[in-house]
Amino acid sequence: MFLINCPYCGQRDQSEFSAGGEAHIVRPKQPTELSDDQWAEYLFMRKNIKGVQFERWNHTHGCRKWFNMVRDTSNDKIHAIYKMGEKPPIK
Amino acid sequence: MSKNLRITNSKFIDQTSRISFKFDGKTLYGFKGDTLASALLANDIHLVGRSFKYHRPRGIMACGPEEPNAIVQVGSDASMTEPNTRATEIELYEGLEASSQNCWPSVNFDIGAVNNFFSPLIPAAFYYKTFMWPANFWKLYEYFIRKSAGLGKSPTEPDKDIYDHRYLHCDVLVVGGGISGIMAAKTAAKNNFNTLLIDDKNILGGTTLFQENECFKINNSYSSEWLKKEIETLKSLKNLTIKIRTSLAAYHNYNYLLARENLTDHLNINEKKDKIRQRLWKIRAKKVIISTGAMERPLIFNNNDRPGIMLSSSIKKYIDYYGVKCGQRISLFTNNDSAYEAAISLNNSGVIVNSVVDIRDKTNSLIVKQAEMLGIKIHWKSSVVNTSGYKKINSIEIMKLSDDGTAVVGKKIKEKCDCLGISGGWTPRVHLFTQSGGKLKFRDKDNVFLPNKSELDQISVGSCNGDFELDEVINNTVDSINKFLKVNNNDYENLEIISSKEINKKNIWLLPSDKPLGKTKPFLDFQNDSTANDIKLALREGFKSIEHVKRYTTTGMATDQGKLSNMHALGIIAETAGVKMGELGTTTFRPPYTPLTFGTIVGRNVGEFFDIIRKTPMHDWHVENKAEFENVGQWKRAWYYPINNENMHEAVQRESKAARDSAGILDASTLGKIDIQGSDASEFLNRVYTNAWSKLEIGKCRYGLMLNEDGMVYDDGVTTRLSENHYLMTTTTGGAANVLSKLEDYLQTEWPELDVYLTSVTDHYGTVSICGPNSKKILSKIIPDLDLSDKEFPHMSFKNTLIDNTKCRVMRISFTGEHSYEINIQASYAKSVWEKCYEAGKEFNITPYGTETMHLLRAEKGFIIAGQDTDGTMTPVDLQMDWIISKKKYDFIGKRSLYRSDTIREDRKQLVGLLTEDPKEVLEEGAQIVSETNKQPIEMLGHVTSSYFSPNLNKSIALAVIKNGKKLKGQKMFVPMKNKTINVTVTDTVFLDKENKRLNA
Amino acid sequence: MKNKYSIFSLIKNAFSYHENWQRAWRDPEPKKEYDAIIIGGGGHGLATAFYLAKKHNITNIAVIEKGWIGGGNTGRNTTIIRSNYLWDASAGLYDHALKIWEGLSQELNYNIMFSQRGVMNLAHNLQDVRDLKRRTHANRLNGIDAVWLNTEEVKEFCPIINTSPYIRYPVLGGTLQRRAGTARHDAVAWGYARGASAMGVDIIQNCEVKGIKKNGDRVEGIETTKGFIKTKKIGVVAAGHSSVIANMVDLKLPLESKPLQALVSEPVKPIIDTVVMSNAVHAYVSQSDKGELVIGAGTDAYVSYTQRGSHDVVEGTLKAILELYPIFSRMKMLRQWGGIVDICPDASPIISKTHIKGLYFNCGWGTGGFKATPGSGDLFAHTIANDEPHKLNADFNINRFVSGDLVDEHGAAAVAH
Amino acid sequence: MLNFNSPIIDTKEYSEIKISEVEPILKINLRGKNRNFITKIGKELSIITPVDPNTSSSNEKLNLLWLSPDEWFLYSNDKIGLKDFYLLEDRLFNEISKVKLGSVTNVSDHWIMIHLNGKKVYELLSAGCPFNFNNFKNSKGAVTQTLLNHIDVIIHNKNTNDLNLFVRRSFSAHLWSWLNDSARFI
Repeated sequence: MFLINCPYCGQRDQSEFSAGGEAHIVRPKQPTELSDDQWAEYLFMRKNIKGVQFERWNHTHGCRKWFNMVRDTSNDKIHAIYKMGEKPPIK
Repeated sequence: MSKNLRITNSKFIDQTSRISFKFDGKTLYGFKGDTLASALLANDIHLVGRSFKYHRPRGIMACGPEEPNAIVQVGSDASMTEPNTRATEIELYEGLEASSQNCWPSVNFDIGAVNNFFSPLIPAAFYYKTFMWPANFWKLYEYFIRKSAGLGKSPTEPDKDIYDHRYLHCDVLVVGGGISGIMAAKTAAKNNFNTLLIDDKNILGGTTLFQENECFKINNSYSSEWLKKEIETLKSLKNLTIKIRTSLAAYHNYNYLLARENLTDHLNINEKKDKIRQRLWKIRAKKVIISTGAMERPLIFNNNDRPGIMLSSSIKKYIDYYGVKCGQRISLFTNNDSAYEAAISLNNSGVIVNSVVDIRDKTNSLIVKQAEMLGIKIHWKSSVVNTSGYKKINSIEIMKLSDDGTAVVGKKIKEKCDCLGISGGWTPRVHLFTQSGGKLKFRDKDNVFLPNKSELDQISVGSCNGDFELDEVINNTVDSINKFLKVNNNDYENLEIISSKEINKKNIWLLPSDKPLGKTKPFLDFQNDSTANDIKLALREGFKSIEHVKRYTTTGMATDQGKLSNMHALGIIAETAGVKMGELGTTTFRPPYTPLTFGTIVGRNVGEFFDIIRKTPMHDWHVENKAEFENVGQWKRAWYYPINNENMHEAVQRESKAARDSAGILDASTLGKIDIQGSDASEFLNRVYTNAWSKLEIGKCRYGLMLNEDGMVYDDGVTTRLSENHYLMTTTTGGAANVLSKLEDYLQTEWPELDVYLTSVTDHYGTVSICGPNSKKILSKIIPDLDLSDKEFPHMSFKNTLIDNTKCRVMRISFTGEHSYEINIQASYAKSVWEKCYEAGKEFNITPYGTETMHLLRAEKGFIIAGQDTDGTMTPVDLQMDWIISKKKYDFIGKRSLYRSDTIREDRKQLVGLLTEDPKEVLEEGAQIVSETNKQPIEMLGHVTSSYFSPNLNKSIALAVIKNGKKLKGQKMFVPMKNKTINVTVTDTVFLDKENKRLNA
Repeated sequence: MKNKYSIFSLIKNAFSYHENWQRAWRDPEPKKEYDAIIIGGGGHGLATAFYLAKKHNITNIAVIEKGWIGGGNTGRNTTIIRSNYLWDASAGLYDHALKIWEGLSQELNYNIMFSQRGVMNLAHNLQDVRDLKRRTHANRLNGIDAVWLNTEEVKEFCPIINTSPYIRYPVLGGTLQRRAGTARHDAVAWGYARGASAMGVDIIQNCEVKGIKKNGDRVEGIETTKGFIKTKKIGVVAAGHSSVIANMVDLKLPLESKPLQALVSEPVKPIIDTVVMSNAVHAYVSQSDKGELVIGAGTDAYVSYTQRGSHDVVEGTLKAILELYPIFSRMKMLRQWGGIVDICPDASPIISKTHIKGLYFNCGWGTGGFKATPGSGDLFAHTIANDEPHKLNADFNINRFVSGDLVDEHGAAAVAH
Repeated sequence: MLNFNSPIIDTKEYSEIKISEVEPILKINLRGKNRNFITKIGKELSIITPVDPNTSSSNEKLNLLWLSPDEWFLYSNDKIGLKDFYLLEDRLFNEISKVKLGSVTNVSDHWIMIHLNGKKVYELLSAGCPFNFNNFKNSKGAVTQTLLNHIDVIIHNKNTNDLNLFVRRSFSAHLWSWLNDSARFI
């Protein structure tokens, strides 16, 4: 069980949160302009990185806010947490 | 018992309180403070079980969680019996019953022992190589294999005991209350850390607690005396919590640890009642100090598994702590100094010590000198090559070792004994450290794996960190703890420590024998019966990695998880394959450290608390009116209301008819309700639903369909425009939570520019739905001043009104096709409104109906239920609901997916109606539909999604999805059942009132 | 095979204290070039190599394994084998596998202990009943031996299940596939390895793939920790690590890798002699030949390659186990572990060519790959050998995520993806 | 008159724990993002809007709890007549929602309030709640939203050993039963 530092509520147990997959996949502003391939890329294709990955989490059972997390998927270490719309603090 | 094996001066056993217990049906006696193992040994019982594969007699070997042999069945009650319990960890209590496992008819005479005779035929993994002929006989072979496998017996009745959970947050957790743990806990607590110290025994102090040897002294007193004083000082520390009988089960990431506290297992039957048996502590510690000590290793030589062969440190504990002599003529066999501690203790207690067989060349450490001074005989540079005695050891054979240690030479000496203590050195308990993700390093000088790198805020101290000698333990613990906690504790400065130092070290993983290896049985894993030969066989067959060898030979996979066998397995592999131990690596230690009862893991989440039960405000009314309930997610919904022994079908037919003929009343409170406010509310709805919302008038309701981004139908419901920027959305019962969180997700992450706020009001409102031709009359009785005319209050509109001064919202919407109203009122008054409607409706024979009738009524009208008629593969077009997709809107969730090459196919599966040729025949939901019955392979075109006998149409109706269904209307199809084929015709989805006249009836 | 296994060979070898057994598979150094390379020495990869050699006569193959063969999900699963899938495509695929399982011990001359003790799937709510009946009907018409059981029949088939109507989610019935069952997972990897090796396949362990070399739009070979190896065909069967390999050639796959946990109890005498799965109450259990209860837990909802999951998942599973089998409360968890499963959005696998010539992927098996092992290997071998899918895996192409023609099997797995 | 029905209405006492349902009080959910919204609610309710996470502010009649950066929860200490309540609700709605400052939603019956007091209440909560109460228990007015026995709850620490717990109505009977079951073993 991770200990997650919600950017609003502070440190909480993982059970209060839910994961939302890879971050920074922006929903296309003009989906109708996209080819089937491009749309599939948005819908389904994921980097699924082993290592440092940027992802979305939601404090479901707390403030219900979404935020971003930088986590190493090879050891589950959380490197950084930042609010939606903010730039990642690390590359 | 005839023999008196109990000495009288033990400080830890209360010899004034005698306890009676039963083992294998025989009544025996022990004392308060005994474990089952110590009490059995005191009764001269060594033989307690049979081994897994060869059914060889096995005796008690250790005194703690690493015990491989003495695992017994506790209790005989069908609900309370417990298999595979280690006798070394069972505290004796009055009335304890235990029995041997894996033997029949008895542990003394076990038929299965014939396996030992066949043992040459059944080496490691033999089963992969045989039982393949004839092919269909495996079932039979397997039956016998299974029967002979397994150890204890599962209970056959539900457990009566109670378990629970507790969360605990602390600054410092110290695991293990031996000397280093006590020093660590004291230091932490004194320096204002909120500290928790846990130990799996019933008393703190570890092995130092009973160390009364001249070679180990602190400030001129026995180390045990010094430690007892330290333990005393713990009591005054405010920041310290101590939990005994609490063993750490698992160490997870982020310093999340699970510990099991045993609360009643040591109590007698009467005292156990109405108490929590075991509690699982879920600990979140800022810092963790592991001080779990070390385990003694056995030695691997021919026939090293006989009852009476025990770890030397255990023999020492039995005599020094429990006051029990494990034998009367004891021999010891060692490669290090620790066996001498046992020898001295035994000697001091008047037990005859035959000799110590030591594989090393002569050494003259303090403790060895002491033993020699006491006149204890030592066979230097020698090895035990064989043992005798079937049910208990009676002699050993000793030979000299060659200079290189690979062979034995010279004359064989036979020595009679009734117990053999063995010591192969020490293994630090690094299990928790590795469970936490820490990496190990290998120390060559004494062949141990030690904690190396960890990502977590934790440290290991004492012998689990490789410090085996008293002065090392104390000095290194002090230094490490000070550094780790960033404190400067000087309590332990200037201690005067005497500690015997081990000078000479030597290790031979597999001791040589005078016989060829194939003729010997040097056991590694005592419980799973794997020998050094098995390891060598695996290597010979190309199983190189430790994980392969482990799995091929099953070494280390028994209930002790290889606590005693893993190191030797690695050693023999390394030696045989010519690899360095450090490079070979270890297998992963997986949680739990010791087996953990399912009940403890589950805690109170059983029975009533297995899962949440959600109830509507009218729930009690439904119960009083004998409703049967359906589980819908976590909700209990009224399913149907049988009267006078009606079955479900009869009740549903009656309810359905009543709803259409006169009036029905339904509890619709479980639907999800989301309050939407904000200046962009209309735009928001445009983006989440497939249809357009901007032009919906205030006071009007509209049905909406929500898709996933993949274009498939996700949820549906009616949304009402309450005012300019204020809507009330309803969702399906099951979808409520997911829809809200999905909408919040879009608002927060994709469309933060929208000024929209969502608030769940699902539980705030109770919803009473009344339908049928008389619903209007009933409502007018309840809210007389509300104008219910079609002009003022048409279908798909809503009114704010009051019932007895309480605000409520009445929607005129319909899921049945009947004229109907939904009254939404704050939940506290909903039951009262329901009762009022029921009273008012009595003159119209108002009939409460449940979900089943609701499903039937909507099916008559061809309305879908998301999740029943859709399965995540249906688009709105597939549902023949093209009308609900706005052509004008540029985008909405899922729109793009509707135009992919597969989703625009015209011959996708589409929702249609089905009528059976025989109107009485009701199709089975889930039945498949075909167009030809004699084609092979048969092509399934679709399946029945909803099916009912309609009392209002007096015929069977069904909804189905069929490939290219839109174009198949009027066509004959077949539903092939197991014993018959049903003829059906494809129809429109609306069976009743196609013109929607009843809505305004 | 030089060293045929049988009771006679055991007796013969007993006389020489089992000192003359030969290696189960060779342990060669990699050659400079192979006709085909399989990345991933799990059950699926080894089976692929085996069938490439046996059925397609391509024997100059290497199986490249980062760790030790069968050490990934092959050795970490709960060994359930069944084919009662909903959609025709899936039923075809899994039943193809099941038919091979039925003769696999003999085909490999290695007892993989395929035990057809039946698999029962329970229904706990009305939608479960509809879904399972739908599956049962589809199975029957697809020639798969699934039958619907009512609650009493469920109880009769497995008496220790709590079928009381008063539990939170009562058992409303279930489906039973009698041909389904379990097999010994390690033996599957070892048996295929032994068989493949005997036909000339090189099994290279402790060799990590570091890169894939391309020339234009086709593959040329792989960079490994044991050097460069040339080849024109690469079959990737890396399960949880599929994306890691795909990322080497900038190929994005519709996969997420998540921890899936399982656990065993201490061994006890036979108490449950079938496999029972429950979707709604979220538990599945069987008993191994050794006597351990083998219990599958769920996946965590986040991507992780740690082979460790949250304790909550284990707790949730055991809670469900005790709801259905309250007699197991005093049984003890002996060991828990995790694997990394690669999950597709439609809960169906990919056995497919890619847009890169000579590069093939077999992945996305999620929580249910073990049961498909022989079929998956056979069909993947066909796809690699012919550069064309077999008709049984044609629907499991990567392109389905573009067209939208998914094979949605969410209902079929006892674990909610 | 319509009858008022609560799912619980009960008080139970255990050693150093007292659990009781408190009804019926006013509960309003307030959401808004900008400064004007924050000043407006402060003005309308004569209360300081708490902007620090996990805090609350109270006056004689009302408590305003921070739930998230754009969400607050208002509840009254005492029972309040429907008429007075409607007046307040309408006023807030008109002053905030109508003028597009944010949202005002009546959630009086969405939440059930359970009052817990006694020395062992935090121990009781720790039987099913992963939240760390070590600092929380001594901080007056602290607020947390978390899980208790897998159920979403809002906990308002009115004072040490004296707190109000809010649970959604449909879950309340179940949580009540769990609280009582657990309290037996504290």
